[in-house]
Amino acid sequence: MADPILSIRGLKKSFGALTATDDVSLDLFPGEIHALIGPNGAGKSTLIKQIVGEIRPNEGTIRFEGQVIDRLDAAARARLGLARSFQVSSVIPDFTVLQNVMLAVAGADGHVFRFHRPALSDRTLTEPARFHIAHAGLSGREGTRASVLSHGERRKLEIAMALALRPRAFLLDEPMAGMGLEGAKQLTAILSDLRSEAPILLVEHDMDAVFALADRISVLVYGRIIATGSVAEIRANPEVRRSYLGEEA
Amino acid sequence: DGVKVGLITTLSGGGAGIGADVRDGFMLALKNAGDAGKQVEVVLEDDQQKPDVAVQIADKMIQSDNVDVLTGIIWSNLAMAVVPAATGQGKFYLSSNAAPSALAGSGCNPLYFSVSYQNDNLHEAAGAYASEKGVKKMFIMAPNYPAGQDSLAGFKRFYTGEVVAEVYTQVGQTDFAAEIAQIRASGAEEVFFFQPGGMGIAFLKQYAESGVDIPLIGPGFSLSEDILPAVGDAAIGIKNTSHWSTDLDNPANKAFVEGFRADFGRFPSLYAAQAYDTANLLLSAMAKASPSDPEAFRAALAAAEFDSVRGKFGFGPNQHPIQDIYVLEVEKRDGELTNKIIGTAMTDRGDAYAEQCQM
Amino acid sequence: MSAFLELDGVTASYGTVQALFGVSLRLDEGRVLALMGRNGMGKTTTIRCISRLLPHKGGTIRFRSSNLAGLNAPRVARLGIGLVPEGRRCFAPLTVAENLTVAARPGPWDIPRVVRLFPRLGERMGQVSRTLSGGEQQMLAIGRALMTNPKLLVLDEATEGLAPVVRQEIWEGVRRLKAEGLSILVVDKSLKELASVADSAVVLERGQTVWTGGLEDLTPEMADRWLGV
Amino acid sequence: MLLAEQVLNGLQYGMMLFLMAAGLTLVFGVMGLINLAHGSLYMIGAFACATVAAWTGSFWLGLAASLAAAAAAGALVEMAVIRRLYPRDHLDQVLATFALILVFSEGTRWIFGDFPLYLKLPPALSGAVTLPGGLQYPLFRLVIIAVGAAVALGLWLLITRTRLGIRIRAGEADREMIGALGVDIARLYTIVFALGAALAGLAGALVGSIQSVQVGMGEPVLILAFVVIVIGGIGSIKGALVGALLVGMTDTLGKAVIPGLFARFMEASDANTSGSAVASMLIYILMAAVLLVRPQGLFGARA
Amino acid sequence: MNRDLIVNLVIFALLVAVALGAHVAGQGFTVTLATKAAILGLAGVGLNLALGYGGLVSFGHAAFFGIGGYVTGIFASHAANGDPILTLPFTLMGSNEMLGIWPMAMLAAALAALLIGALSLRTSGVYFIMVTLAFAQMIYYFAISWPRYGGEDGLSFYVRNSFPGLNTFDPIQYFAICAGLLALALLFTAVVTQSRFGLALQATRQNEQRSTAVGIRATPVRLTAFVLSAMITALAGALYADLNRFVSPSMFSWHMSGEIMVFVILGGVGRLCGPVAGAAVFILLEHLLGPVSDHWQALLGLMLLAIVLFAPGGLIGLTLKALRRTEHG
Ligand SMILES: Nc1ncnc2c1ncn2[C@@H]1O[C@H](COP(=O)(O)OP(=O)(O)OP(=O)(O)O)[C@@H](O)[C@H]1O
Ligand SMILES: Nc1ncnc2c1ncn2[C@@H]1O[C@H](COP(=O)(O)OP(=O)(O)OP(=O)(O)O)[C@@H](O)[C@H]1O
Ligand SMILES: [Mg+2]
Ligand SMILES: [Mg+2]
Repeated sequence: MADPILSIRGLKKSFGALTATDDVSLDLFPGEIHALIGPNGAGKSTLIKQIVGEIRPNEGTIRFEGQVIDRLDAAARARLGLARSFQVSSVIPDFTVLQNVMLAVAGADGHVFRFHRPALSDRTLTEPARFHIAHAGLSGREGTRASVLSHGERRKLEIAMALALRPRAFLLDEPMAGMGLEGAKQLTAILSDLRSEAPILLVEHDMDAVFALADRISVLVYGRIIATGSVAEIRANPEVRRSYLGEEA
Repeated sequence: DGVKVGLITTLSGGGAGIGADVRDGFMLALKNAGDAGKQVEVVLEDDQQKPDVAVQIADKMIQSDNVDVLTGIIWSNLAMAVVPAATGQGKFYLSSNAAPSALAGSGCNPLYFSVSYQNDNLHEAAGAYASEKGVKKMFIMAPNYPAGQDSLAGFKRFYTGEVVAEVYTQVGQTDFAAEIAQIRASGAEEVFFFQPGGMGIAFLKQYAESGVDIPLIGPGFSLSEDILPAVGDAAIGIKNTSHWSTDLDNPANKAFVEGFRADFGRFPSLYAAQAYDTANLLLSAMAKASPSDPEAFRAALAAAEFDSVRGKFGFGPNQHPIQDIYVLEVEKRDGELTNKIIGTAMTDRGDAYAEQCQM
Repeated sequence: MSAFLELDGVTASYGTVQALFGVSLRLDEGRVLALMGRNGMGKTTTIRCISRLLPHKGGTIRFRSSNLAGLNAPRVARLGIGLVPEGRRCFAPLTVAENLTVAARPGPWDIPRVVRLFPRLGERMGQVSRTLSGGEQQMLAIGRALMTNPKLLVLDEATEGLAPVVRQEIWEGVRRLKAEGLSILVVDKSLKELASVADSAVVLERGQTVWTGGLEDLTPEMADRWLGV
Repeated sequence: MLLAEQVLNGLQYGMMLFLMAAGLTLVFGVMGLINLAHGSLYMIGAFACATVAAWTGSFWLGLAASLAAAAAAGALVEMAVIRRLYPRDHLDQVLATFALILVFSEGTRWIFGDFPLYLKLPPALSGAVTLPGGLQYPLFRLVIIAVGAAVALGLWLLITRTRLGIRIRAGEADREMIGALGVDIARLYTIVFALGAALAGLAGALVGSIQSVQVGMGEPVLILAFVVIVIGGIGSIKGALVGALLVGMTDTLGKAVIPGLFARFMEASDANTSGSAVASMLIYILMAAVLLVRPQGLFGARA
Repeated sequence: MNRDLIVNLVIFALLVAVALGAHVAGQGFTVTLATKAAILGLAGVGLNLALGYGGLVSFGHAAFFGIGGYVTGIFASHAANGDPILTLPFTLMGSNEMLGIWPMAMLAAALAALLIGALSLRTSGVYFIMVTLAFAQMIYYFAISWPRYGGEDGLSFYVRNSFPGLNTFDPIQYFAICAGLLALALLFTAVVTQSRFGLALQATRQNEQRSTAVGIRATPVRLTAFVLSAMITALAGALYADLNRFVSPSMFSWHMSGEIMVFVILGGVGRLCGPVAGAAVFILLEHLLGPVSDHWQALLGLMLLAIVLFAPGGLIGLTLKALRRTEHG
């Protein structure tokens, strides 16, 4: 197998008495969708926050494309190509959809300290932005302010921004939530194509999507990975069925 | 023909009481002068106690209202802004209160007269009085800004005993527990304090509550009639130094104090007295010359031939007063608090900066 | 019999942008009604009108035979509407226990009962809700609405972000609540689960009611046209 | 002995600051409203107390009047102005309450005239008492310590232990949502705002009786109150109390000690002026230092 | 042309028209008032860059206003008496050339802003408001008690500094200088806020977490905006010093910071010409109400109150709304 793009070893994070991430090790290989599932409060979002540098782990090491990134801050990690989406939509409310995605393009190319040229007539920003908006299924909404989007539309904008970062790896925290049936179907298709561009670490409670997309699944319970395996293996795992899947296995 | 006067003083905010005294004193003099007073047209503006506002008003009065003479500023820092602007544009400035040292010494100007007292005077007099009285150990205290620094310097200029502690408080400070504790522990025989306005009210009330019984002495405007009612009986008996008092025995002063009480229902403060004198000085000069002839007008002002409420009054070479400075004591008269004269601290006092003035 | 909750030709706008163009629906006491439609079609807006977070422009809204037009949000809530809003909206700086008690009104639902429904909340009672996991916040939002002991429970995507087992428990709970006589208005994307609890459904398309009926009558073509399945 | 007295003074000054900040802790700390007119409410309390005390000869009636007048002014302000601004940017509150300062200051001068008013402590509270250890200490300063402590305890109970407190905090976090759950937050806000105003008025009456009662007296109070609350951490009563004591101690001991320290390595009169210049900057240095180390204040929740 | 641009141009044109009209009518003082509005508006334009676009509610901009003023005052007074300002590490002489003083004023403010900003930006929200206030207050108390340049009494320098080819003492010519700089600052702000940097700055204001997640570090962006903002405000301070031929610590006071902020909010936060409209209206009200009553400040307060209550988005917001309404019929 190729070298992992993202490699986590022995990650540990406690909040007071609660150990939210307990000695987690995990790899993300090129071309794969690696789903991370587990009960509510298992520590999935906390793990993602540590990978992107929003919170600091107590112990452990994260490598990204062979480089140890433990000391980099969140913005630097994003510029290396770690893109994330938020569990609760996080967009720039007073920007239009287009400006939101332009911001992501600008952030990705790293040239923020340009004071002169009007951003809206900068085609190196607008063209990629329009492309990603269309890709995420938001065509026609470019000029709408993000604050007036419906919940589901905002989720799509979130995806468009992640795409615009042209990342080396995606970390998606419940992208399907709030999407609606149609949206979920579209997004499943988008993600499926995306894995050839960059591998995806997918946190999701929508099992239809997980089973349709995942190449491998890891199951996190109380901060520990209790199983990793193919879709079939995980579906068959009695422990996972009991603690997480219930009837949906 | 008449003279147009720009009266810039503080008519809003915490300092408005003093401004009201300045305005009322000035207007009373014009009223008492009858027809002569009608020759004076007054343009009145509120400086909000802000130097930038004051200087802009001065510009306006000079450029748009075409005033001949400016007056009325209470605070030194505003005077420092306005006086150079006024004299620089060829207008007379008659100070009815503030007279900072910078304008008495090298910064003196032919068009600028102080009709009040040089800022240091009352403090100097307090020092002289304390020395004369044989006070050997003094605790002295003032806010930490130029007027405060000048005040302690002025006190020390004539004080021959030992200063056991020299304390600078914060401008605008309202709680004096820490200073009162230092006073109690200092072993001083008396305390000299300079705390203008609200700071003074707060200090005096807290001092009275503290149980410390070391006598206080202050400059007159820390115990002037505009704040005495707010301090209350706690002020009775406190000594202070001033070039004027409500009970100064001369006809001009009697007329003034009675007229003021009749018109406004309160005792005048020294600010009112100075404004009253300023107006009378102006009227005396108008009788001899017109501001359109600056040389003559200046000479007429310098002669100071008017009936001052202070009795004798004259200008020194830097156009600052030469006058007697008295020791006063706060008392209750007709149920109201005011000051009475108990002695003279200095006679014919000029100021320490006159030599530096080259005109 | 007059309906428990009835909307008739309701229109509403956000500023100058109209979002509802005529929503009608009817929910009888003790029943469950599913409100469906694609993203941005006006489901949440309809719910905001019912709970008076957005005053409607035209049409009428009646709840337990009161016309809601002149009432403010707190009044309507006290008439017995318990809202689980889209996006949870827990009070971030308050603890779990405080979130639960803040708007509690007397009735069968109390903290022990909520904890029996969501044991996870019991473990996190003293934690400020800002730091709860997404699913825990969702549980809290539901618990908070139940603590008001409503007569009508309004669930706007209340199972979003919940683990499958918990989601199943919620549906189980909904069935139990229905059995206890509570009326429920529910927005959710899981057709299967809705079919098992909802007595009827309303489909919105561009801010308008386009279909009303039993879920079993929703043909695959209709579902494809209006819901994109 | 002097040091002990200065420490007591620091404590006392801290309590006085807490008292002055107490109303603002409620309005700004808990409700999240930027109320620049806090100092005006303080001034209204002092003026009401002075006036009624002068009419009736009773300080205690004056005190009651100060509470009533400030609470009424607070309720009026909330209903007429603040209420319309909740959905808006915080900055609109800045402008509106700045305008209120002008209205209240000039309005007060209009009604009460240009001169400071007379307000004195009642005989029961005035004079000095001898503390164990032989220290003579003004009685009212002890009273302020006691009242400050009582207010602190009361506020803390109100905020953390009553449903009213929880609701107010919930309203601050999401006003629309608390309404949708059936809580009439508008009325609660009026009540709490009036309560905050009443506390400001109480402070004005008590503190005003040993300071000067004049127009503009509220301005330094405003800044100090904000400093105290921010050092302690917004929203925390405990924080405000600790912040107030810290500021009180720093200010008092700074004034007492720093000029002496400076005198060791510079000329006496320079040391006095520059020492006291530094002493007057001290609380701001303290605030900056605290916030640089703990950006959310001593007891504030992380933003 | 879009509506915002028209409104901005109209506001600026009005200011110039008032000054010219007053000049023709021989109303020197009205020209001075317009100059004051232009200068305080410029200070507000500076603050607006940080506050309106960057969400950095600085309650300490008086620090920069005052630094600009004091640099002017110090240069001018040293030019008058011929002493050098500094001899170490290099000799710096006084000057009364505006063109030489302005860069110095802006440089001094930039350095101060770099330091204050770097420290203050560790905090956010109300904490940021208070830390910036704290730094300004430190400078204020220092200025009051530092005798070298007059302490609380301030520093007079008698004659306005000079500008090549103009008589700066002539009100209308001085107005031209101030209005010209204001126009430049407005242009600068317009360009910067439309640029990539402006996009990033506004994004960090609205959602820092999101900006970070797309790789934009908030602190350097904010610090840059803060420094630029301070430089513009310092330039205004320099002009204000020359307007009055006088500087004093009141330029550093929190009232000054508050007033600049009030101009910005009154005009409309984050609106290009908002601060200019705010300052102009404030000064106009002050001037018109003064003669009406002794208690004009109460009237001023009521007028401001009416504006906040009935004009969300400030004066510019109100104007735009009115225009939109007339357009829609
Ligand atoms: N700052 C914090 N302080 C205390 N506890 C925290 C904090 N942040 C997270 N937790 C707790 O850590 C646990 C893990 O939270 P996390 O958000 O990672 O869960 P999750 O697996 O993403 O769950 P979900 O699927 O519900 O989103 C939860 O129990 C949460 O309450
Ligand atoms: N605050 C708002 N201001 C302006 N328009 C809004 C606002 N909120 C929603 N809208 C618009 O109203 C329409 C209906 O939105 P609503 O939130 O009701 O949709 P929804 O059916 O709940 O969608 P979703 O499934 O995505 O939650 C959308 O077009 C949306 O853009
Ligand atoms: Mg999560
Ligand atoms: Mg919705």
